[in-house]
Amino acid sequence: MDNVQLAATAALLAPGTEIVQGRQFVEMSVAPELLLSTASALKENSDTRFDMLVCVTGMDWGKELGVVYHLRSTEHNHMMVLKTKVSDRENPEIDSLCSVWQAANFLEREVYDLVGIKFRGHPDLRRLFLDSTWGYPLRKDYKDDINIVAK
Amino acid sequence: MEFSIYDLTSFTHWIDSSLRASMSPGWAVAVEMIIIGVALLVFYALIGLFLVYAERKVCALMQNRLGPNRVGPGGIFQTVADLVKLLFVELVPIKNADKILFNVAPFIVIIASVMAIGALPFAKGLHAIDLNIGIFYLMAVSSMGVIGVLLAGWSSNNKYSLIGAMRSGAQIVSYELSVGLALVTMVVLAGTMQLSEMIEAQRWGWFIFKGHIPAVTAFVVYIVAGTAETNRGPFDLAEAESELTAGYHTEYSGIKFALFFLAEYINMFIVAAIAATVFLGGWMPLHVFGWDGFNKVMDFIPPFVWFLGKTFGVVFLMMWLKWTFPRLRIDQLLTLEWKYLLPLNIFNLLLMATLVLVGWHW
Amino acid sequence: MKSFITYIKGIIEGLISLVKGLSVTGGYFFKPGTTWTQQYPNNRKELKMFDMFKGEVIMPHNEHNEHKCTGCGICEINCPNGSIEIIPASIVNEEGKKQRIIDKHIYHLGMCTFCGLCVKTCPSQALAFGQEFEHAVFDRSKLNKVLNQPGSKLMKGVV
Amino acid sequence: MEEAVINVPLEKEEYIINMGPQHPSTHGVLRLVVSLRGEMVQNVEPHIGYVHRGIEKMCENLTYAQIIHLTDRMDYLSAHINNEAVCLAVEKALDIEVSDRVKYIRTILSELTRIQSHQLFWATYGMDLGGLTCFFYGLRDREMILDIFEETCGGRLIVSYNCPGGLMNDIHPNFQKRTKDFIKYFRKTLPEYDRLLTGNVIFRERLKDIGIINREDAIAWGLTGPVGRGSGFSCDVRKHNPYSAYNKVTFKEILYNEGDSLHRYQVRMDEMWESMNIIEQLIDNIPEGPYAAKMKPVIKLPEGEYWQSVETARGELGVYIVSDGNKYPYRVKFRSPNFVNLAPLNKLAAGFKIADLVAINGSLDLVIPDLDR
Repeated sequence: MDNVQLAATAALLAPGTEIVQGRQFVEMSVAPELLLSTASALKENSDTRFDMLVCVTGMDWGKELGVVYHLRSTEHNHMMVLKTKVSDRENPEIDSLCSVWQAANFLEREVYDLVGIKFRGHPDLRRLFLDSTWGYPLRKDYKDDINIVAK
Repeated sequence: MEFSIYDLTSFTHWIDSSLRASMSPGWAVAVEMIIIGVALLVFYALIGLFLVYAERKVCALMQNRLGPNRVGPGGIFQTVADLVKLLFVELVPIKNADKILFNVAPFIVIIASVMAIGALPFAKGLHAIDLNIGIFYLMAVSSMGVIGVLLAGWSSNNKYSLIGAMRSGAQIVSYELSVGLALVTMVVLAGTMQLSEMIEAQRWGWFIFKGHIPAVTAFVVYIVAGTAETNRGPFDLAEAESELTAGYHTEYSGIKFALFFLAEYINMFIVAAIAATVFLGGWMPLHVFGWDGFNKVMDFIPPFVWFLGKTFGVVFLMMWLKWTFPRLRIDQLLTLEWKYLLPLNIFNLLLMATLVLVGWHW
Repeated sequence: MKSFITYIKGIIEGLISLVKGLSVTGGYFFKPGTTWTQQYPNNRKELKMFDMFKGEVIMPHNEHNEHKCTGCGICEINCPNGSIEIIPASIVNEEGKKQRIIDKHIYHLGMCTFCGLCVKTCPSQALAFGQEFEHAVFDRSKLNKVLNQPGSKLMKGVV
Repeated sequence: MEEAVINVPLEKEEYIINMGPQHPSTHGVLRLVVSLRGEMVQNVEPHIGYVHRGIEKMCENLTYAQIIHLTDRMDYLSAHINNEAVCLAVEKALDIEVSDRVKYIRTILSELTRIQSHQLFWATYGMDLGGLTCFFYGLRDREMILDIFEETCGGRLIVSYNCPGGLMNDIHPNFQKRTKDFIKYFRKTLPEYDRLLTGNVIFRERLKDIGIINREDAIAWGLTGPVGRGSGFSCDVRKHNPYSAYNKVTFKEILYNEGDSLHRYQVRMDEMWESMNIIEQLIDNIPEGPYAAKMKPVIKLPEGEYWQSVETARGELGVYIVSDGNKYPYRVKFRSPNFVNLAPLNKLAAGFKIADLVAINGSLDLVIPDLDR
């Protein structure tokens, strides 16, 4: 299935989402409350069958925080990108996808650790690399005068 | 007596009689015991140092390395240097350790091995004590070391040590059985437990040749079980480096660690020496019935050299096994003993008894 | 009966596999001259690194004590760790024009990760990699090196 | 506010031991908090972050050419392949086609990297299981590949040989001869590895049916590389999304369906043969051409998002670059294979013994700096 067909199928699966084409992969922006249902729909549907979660990236878009999911279908060998954004920087919360893909467990913990997005329903949400008093270093407003020398 | 030139009996008798002539019998025995004790301790230390060096050289050559080569020619003083270093290393005190047992444990291990080495026949006449239950005594004493290992593991207040010690306990209790049965097989063949008589019985053919298949089987079983009893690879579960860091001696440092280390090598020596005595004729040279010239030449080599040569041959075999095989898991270790070695051993004992009864053993 | 045969077969195959393993280690033990050990401090004289080996960054000087560094600072910009520092100076050259040269080209070996970007991007090929690899010193400040030799000048013809 | 060390509460008769961060079998600074009952592992919790250097954050302050030398320091046993991943992503973003020469050299070096990584795996895995001699045989043969790297790239472990648009310099004239010599030698030596360890009855019994994960679980956990392929999950990026010169060579993707430690090990042993096949197909046909494309001194990626995955020795490395058009990337994310492969450790090891935990952990072949980044 090429990207155009994939975009059409995905649009049918998750109405009300914004789909961007013409990039490397089909990109789909989902509201945080629709994330879990969209993800499981993408996994269950036999045309898309995204059974592998390749990567979870925490993003800081300035005003908003976001998470980017790279999905792959091992059956059809295609990939797509799922994006979600929250505007609450103080206490951002997104549904955890651990129930859909087990791989999300560690990947979401990493995002929580470095970007500070909390995942609702995550079985074991603890800091992974840093200790609990540390800030969230991958946010753009993170300040560290000692270790980061800006050029 | 064809090898009277090397018979040390008259020499030891001469020391005995001259001592008795110059002092009261009680003092004479005391002086003799001190002489024997000192001689054994010196031998013990030298053998320990040499075996550590030998092991390092052997494994190095197997691994395409050179091994120790800096201290002295060919690195022969490397272990001496290591010993000196270990003497100066700080003895780290362990918090919440059982102080008394922690300090006693290495000595128990050492004492067990010294007691065993005392009863070994090194050459004709060079035999500290010739018990009429020599084999039985050796087996009893050499398994005492495990108490030290268990105490060390328990008193260190370290979970790795405890796991190591418990493994070691399970392992030695099981393998003691195989060692015992393998030796009993040979006792059946020899008809005696006294070491000197056993060696004398091997004058015209070592037991491993005389005993046909059962003796060879017993030898193989003995080597496997003996390796396991000394906690050496591939049965080194008690100190399994990659799992338990260093097992029961994780918390030991300095000379206390050195004692454990030394005891391990001496135990290997003892196991090999027993194997050499019981299966390969001890200090008895290789004789073939009827080949008088050949026997004369063999007799020309001193019995002490024969004994050490055979022992180091077996030691080399054990090193070879260690540096080739990966380690077993604890359940596999016990399976090997209870499901394979023990039935084999009992069957083997039966076979040997039949052979002896039928009279095929000469 | 069948299980007994497989049991025996398993034992024999296992023993054969063990003997195979012993033959490998034993083979090396009894075959002399298979050691691969390098006697490092003793073979210092014969030990030669490959030409490409990235030991440290050096600035080659010719026999007249001249180097090619113009002090443009591209290496300093390209260095990801800030291990190059250039202190420029200006002189008046023979034509009477002001010219930028280097006073000191400071190289912090302790911070260098040997990525090779300075050597690659230098427009006048003034920098190169040296093969020296014994960098251990007792004082960290000794790792800060000045690459241009004292009294050195810019090579003629280098712009 | 200290967070709990383990997630699952301890039951009666259970106790915790800390494996690591300094432990012989964790190959680095991985800390495993293991709940045990006797020798049986009840629960394993990996604690990581002891070599977290914040590479993703550092990348936000570096240009694309400078990022590459940081990727060496992630999975240092696949240093060249990591470099290649970033370069491929940048080249894809800039729409640059590198010459065939570059592609061939990159592929050969990638496969050499894979072989040396698997050699080190073999060496350390033998050591994990108590067979110490393997370590020296493995390192002895790995030395030859490191010499090839040193002669051509200048570095032995940390090669830094790629740059956006090509290579830092051309290959050394000796490169082809040395590589061919190595392959000739290694084809003779690899069966020795099998005689010493693979066929050994103790070794096979130690690993058989230990740490089983089936294909569905492997996909759900996202396991890639030899770990995934040992479970029958066809996940070779070289096969499915070929990059560099992988579409010009024929090779077999090694797949086993058992999914236990023994077959994860077996995949790596077979992959060494396949890597040698790949190198042999390419080494004599390296075409002439420039070793690097002309690049602007300051590389600016057009605004957008770029993903590139490559197959390192441990699995799929994904590079995700978000650019806002500046010379520095807005965000760089590395999907490191080790990090994902570590996650199911509890699932794999629970119910086995401590010795099996070491065997399972070894069969995942983790490189901790890659996991921590």
